[in-house]
Formats: sequence, structure tokens, C-alpha cells
Amino acid sequence: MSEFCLKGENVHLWRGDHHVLRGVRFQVGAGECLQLTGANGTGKTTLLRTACGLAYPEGGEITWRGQNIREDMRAFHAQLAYLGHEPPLKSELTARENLHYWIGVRRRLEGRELDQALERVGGNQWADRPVRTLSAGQKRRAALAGLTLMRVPLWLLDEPTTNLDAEGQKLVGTLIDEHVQAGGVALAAVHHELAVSRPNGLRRMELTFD
Amino acid sequence: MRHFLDMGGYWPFVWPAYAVTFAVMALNIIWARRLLKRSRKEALRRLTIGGTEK
Amino acid sequence: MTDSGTMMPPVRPAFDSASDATHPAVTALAAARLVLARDLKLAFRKRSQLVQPLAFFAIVTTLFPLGVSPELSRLRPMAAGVLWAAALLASLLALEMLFRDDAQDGTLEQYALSGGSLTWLLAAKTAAHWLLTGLPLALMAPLAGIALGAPNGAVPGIVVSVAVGTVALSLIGSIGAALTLGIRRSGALLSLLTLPLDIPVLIFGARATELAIGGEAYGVPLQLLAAVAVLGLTLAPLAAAAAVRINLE
Amino acid sequence: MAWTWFHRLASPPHVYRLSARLTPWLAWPAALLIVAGLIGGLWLAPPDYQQGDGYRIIYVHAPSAWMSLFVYTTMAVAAGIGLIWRMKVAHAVAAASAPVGASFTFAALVTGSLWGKPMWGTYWQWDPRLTSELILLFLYLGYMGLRSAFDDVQRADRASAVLAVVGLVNVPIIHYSVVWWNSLHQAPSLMYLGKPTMPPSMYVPLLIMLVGFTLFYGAVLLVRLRGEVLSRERAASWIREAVRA
Repeated sequence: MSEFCLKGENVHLWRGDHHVLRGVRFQVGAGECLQLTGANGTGKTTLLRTACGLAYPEGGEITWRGQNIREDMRAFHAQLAYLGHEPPLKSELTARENLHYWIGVRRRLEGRELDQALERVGGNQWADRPVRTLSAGQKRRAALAGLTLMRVPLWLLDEPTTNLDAEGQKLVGTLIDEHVQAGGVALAAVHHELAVSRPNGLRRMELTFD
Repeated sequence: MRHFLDMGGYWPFVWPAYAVTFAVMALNIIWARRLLKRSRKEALRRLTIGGTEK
Repeated sequence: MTDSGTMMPPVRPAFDSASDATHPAVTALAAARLVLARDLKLAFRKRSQLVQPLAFFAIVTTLFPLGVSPELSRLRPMAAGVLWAAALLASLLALEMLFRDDAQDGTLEQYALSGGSLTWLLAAKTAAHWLLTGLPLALMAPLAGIALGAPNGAVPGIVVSVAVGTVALSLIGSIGAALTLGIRRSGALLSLLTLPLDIPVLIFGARATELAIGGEAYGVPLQLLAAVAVLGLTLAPLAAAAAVRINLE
Repeated sequence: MAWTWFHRLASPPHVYRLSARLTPWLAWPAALLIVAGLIGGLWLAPPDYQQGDGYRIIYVHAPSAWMSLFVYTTMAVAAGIGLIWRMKVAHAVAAASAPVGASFTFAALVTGSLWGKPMWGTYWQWDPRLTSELILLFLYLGYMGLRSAFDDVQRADRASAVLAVVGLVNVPIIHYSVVWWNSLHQAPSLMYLGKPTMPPSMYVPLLIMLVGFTLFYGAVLLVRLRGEVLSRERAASWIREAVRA
């Protein structure tokens, strides 16, 4: 199989009468992180959802490792992690239970992996509390733990630093750093510049209304 | 003619049945034309507003 | 020499960059079992939602004696119909919540992007829905039946027919719930979509119950009911998965 | 590719122009056949030996009932094609069909009950045909209700298509279960005619009406289709000419 590379060619998408994505082109390869910036409503989320195959572009195509993602959607999905606006957590379950069910659907968790991931995001204190009692930042951290647990080469992140304190924002930067260093690919929609310590491999793209 | 309209005494059933059916057909014609007219107007409006692509 | 090297925790490879299989994959069945376990656990953490359809069922069956007559001889002929209409509405009531929460918090998205079969995961969710509403309804139905004049001997027949019928109801309902999950205040629309499709279940189920109450053999309608359930089992999760994908677009 | 001719045929501008051109070719024969059927059914056909002139309702009831099923099938098949191949024109056909089918289902119900009154002494009997017709009307209403619940045409198309296909799988099951249910309770059923065999003077007008109604559906469908195709196109250059024309 060819190298990790997510590529969008002339992607068009409408929402009703609104032409949201107007021939968007992008390319992120192994060891790269592409930051999507742009005002609200310029289609950052839509682009991410299109890139992961949830939304269907009416023009153009998206390829992963040189193959249109629609050709083998499941194999493509097995290689990507998508984090949306909301952390996909159930408020009645604890953070640990949430991760167990969320990640368990994708892959078998081994040994102390879950503990380590929670530790990594500073979750020792609250891992066993119901998510309902956690702050928005803690929920976001739990979601980041899930992200690292998926162990997939492609990350698609929608505003990963929302609700995070300075330290948490740094954590996002470090996680992306490590991911990219290991040869992974990241595509992130952001409002604020990511706190990435090794800026080589970091690229920016701005979406505008025209 | 009287005989025909009487429908052997069944006129209160036969004629309303035909009336309803033809009313439905007439309505279908009217609705279809109205839909087409509205869609044309709407398409024109879109062309003038979002006239970025010609 | 480099201080960073010693500070790093033992890093396991984030992914295997050479192969396509990036991790030990989970079989569809194992994933489905996990979803089922999760939904059951969630339901037991908020019990009020569990009880509501059952209470609804009890209230509706209580209305009929009050509205018609307290005489069991007059209630008995309509007991099967009342039971089934009430069961249909109770199962419908619970349907609205089937995918709602998971759609709102992004869990459905994660399922759709899991790389596994969305159909299986939704089948598991529907199975959980049946275990939480259909099965309790089947266990409660004989009580209501007896209250409406059914003899004690009818109990197994009522339980079996309601249990099999609610499997079909949950499956058909999962399609409606998936189709309307993006729509606000979808209750009335959901009924309009689902109830006409439920009619065969109502007919065969009510007939089986009626025969059971009358002390007759109810094998034929029960088999027809089971056939509908099996057909639903094979097709409904596929349709629901398609509908969920459409609503995530 | 072997599919290119198909795609060209199904391209919106082509469909729009073709529908405009074909409409009169369906509408006039439809009108002619329906008038001929009316003359044949109301004047030329002899009265039935049991139902007298009351049976003449068949010339509007049966074609309406036929339409209700035929349009539903067309709609569901088109919706399925649209779903599988992401073909906008197929979705447009489905969207254009629903109100036509629903209205004829309504006509079939009303004419059926008007026919039932002199036979049963009541306007409504739970006979299998009328009951199935009623359920079919609910299926149509559900389809149109779901469609109108979405703001986005694309999503409405695709979601309602799933429902139409599921409905199509269910229609035979519903019909069978209703017939089965009816046979248990021995309710009277709508007897179409007293005699087992119809003379040609009776059934020829019926056939003419069936064809006439079907052509009428075709003509209405083509007009609606143009509207539906237009509302699915965005700022394409062909629209300007098409709308002016």
C-alpha cells in the first residue's frame, strides 16, 4: 500500500442552496498536521465531515493513500479517528466505562492501555466519576484519551482545544506532535493556533467565504 | 336523458364517485402546473442571487 | 545524553504504518455485544425511562374497562385487541429515544466511523431496546390479559405472542427512529411512519393472543408473526443503518 | 462505459427538455382514452344483472385503485434507484409521484365507499380492498410527511427513499395479512361484479380507462418532474434557457 496521504481534489458541497465547499483542495501527508482556520460558517466542520466520509461531496473526490475513500469505506474508517464538537461520552457512565465501550467497538484494549491513556491526559482523579459530574475541559481530555487509544494513522479533529485550559491546550499540541512524529497524519479545524512544539510539519489552510 | 341521469336509481352514488375522481384529476393538473411555475420562479431567483457561476 | 530520551514513557507504536490492519480488529459480533452491554448498563442507570412504557401500557389497558364496561364477559372478546393496541403504542413511545441520545452526543458518528459494520451495531441497539421494552411488556401482558378476562391457561400464549411480536415492532420501529432522528419533535411523524408498517404484526399478534385466550391452538398466527419478525431481523437493521448514514450527512 | 448513454439520458437538462416535449404526447391520448372510456362505461356498457347501473362506479374506482398501487411501485423503484446510484432525477420522479398517488388513493377510497353504500347499506365496511387502500393512503402520507420534515432536498430525497423501499417490501405483506384477517371474520367483501365473466362491452371500457389513467399519471408526472428537477439544480447554465423557454 502506498504512503499515508489524505488528499482532497476540487471538493464541492452544498447545504440546501448554500454552496459551502467551493472546489476545496488540500493535501496532508505522513508527518504533517494541517490546521484549518477560517471564520464561523466557512465550512471547516463540513470539510472535516466530508474528509471522513460522513458527508458526500457532490463534486471532486477525496483520496486516502491514493484511493478514493468511497471505494473501501470501512478500511478507510478503520484507519481514522474523528473527534467532533462534542466528546462522544455518556453522562451516566464514568470516563473509564465510556472509553471502554467507545474504543472497544473498534479494537481490543490490552492490559493497562486504558489506565495509561487516562493518566496521560491527567485523568487519574476523575476517571471513575460519572461524566455528568465532569467539567467541559475534563470531558474533552477524556475524549483525547480515546483519540490516543484508537492507534490509527489519520486524525481528524474539530476544535480539539475547545474548553481546555492552557495546560490542556499544550497537551493537545504534544499529542499531535507525537502522532505526527511517528509518521501520522492530522487534520484539525482550529480557532486558535495549535501549541505545537515542533512546528516543522505544521501547515495552515484558511477557508474563506469566496 | 332523464333515464341516463337517474342511473337506475343509483345516481346518488354513481355521480359523486365520478365527480370526486374528476375533481382529483383536475386538482392534479392544477397542482402540477403550480409546482412547475413556482419552481421556475424559484430557479430564476437563485440565478439572480447566487450568480457566481454562469 | 539527550534528556528527552530518558523522560519519555515507554511509547508503544501509535500504529503499524506498514500494514493496513492497524490494530487487532474486533469482530462484528463482539462489537455488537459491547454495544448491547453498554445500552443495558445505561438503561439501568436511568431507570425512569425503563418504567415509563410499562406504566403507559398499564394505564392504557386500564382505560378500556373504564370506558367500555367492567363486565369481564364483555371485555374478554376485545382483550386481545386492547392488549395489542396498548403494546404497539407503548413500544412506539420508547422508540423516540432509541437513537436520540446517541445522535446528539456523537456516539452514532463514532459507530458509523468505527470501521466495522454499522448494521450490526444498530441491530445490537435494537436488541437492547427489545430487552428493555418488548420483553417486559411480554411479561406484563398476561397480567393485563387476566384483568381483561383472559383465563389463566392463556398466559403462555400471551407471553409468547407478545414477545415475538415486539421483536418485529422494535425492528420496524428502528427504521422509523433512524429516519426521524434529525427531526425535532418527531413523535407524531414517527407514529405516522411506523404504525402502517406495524399492521401485519398487529393482525397476526392479536389473532394469536385471541386464540390463546379462547383456549385454541395459536400455532398458525404465531408462525406468521415469527416470519414477519425474521424478515424484519434480516432487513430492518440494513435499512436503519442506511437511514442513520443519511441523517449524519 | 456502457453507462454513459444512460447518464446522458438521465442528465437534468435532458430530462427537463424531454419531459416538456413528451407531455402533450401523453396528455392528449390520456384525455381521448378517458373520454372514450366514459362513453363506453356510462352509455354503451349494459347494466349488470345484479347491481344494475350501480356497478358503473367500477370505471373510476378500479383505475383509481390501480393507480394507487402502480404509482407507489413506480415511486419506490425510482427512490431505490436514486438511493443506490445517487441519481437526482430518480429522486425527482419519486418526489413528483407521491402526491399523484396519494390523491388517487383517496379517490379510490371515496369511490369504493360510494359503491359500497348501495351494496352493504353502509358507506364503510372493513373489507380487505378498502382497508388495504386506507393503509396505503397512510403510507403515502407518511412518505410525504417525512419528506416535508427536512429542509434539505437531498436529505429529504434519501431519507424518504429508504421509507418508500421499506414500504414497498411491506405492501404485499400488509395486503396478505389484511386478506387473511378478513377471511377470519367473514366480513362482506366488495364484489366487483355479479357475473364471473364480463362481456367485452363491459370490460373494454374498463381497460381503456386503465390505460387512460396511466397515461394521465405519465403526463402529470412529467410536468411535476420538470419542477422537481429545477428545484434540485443549482445555478446551472441550462436553467436560464429552460426557464425562459
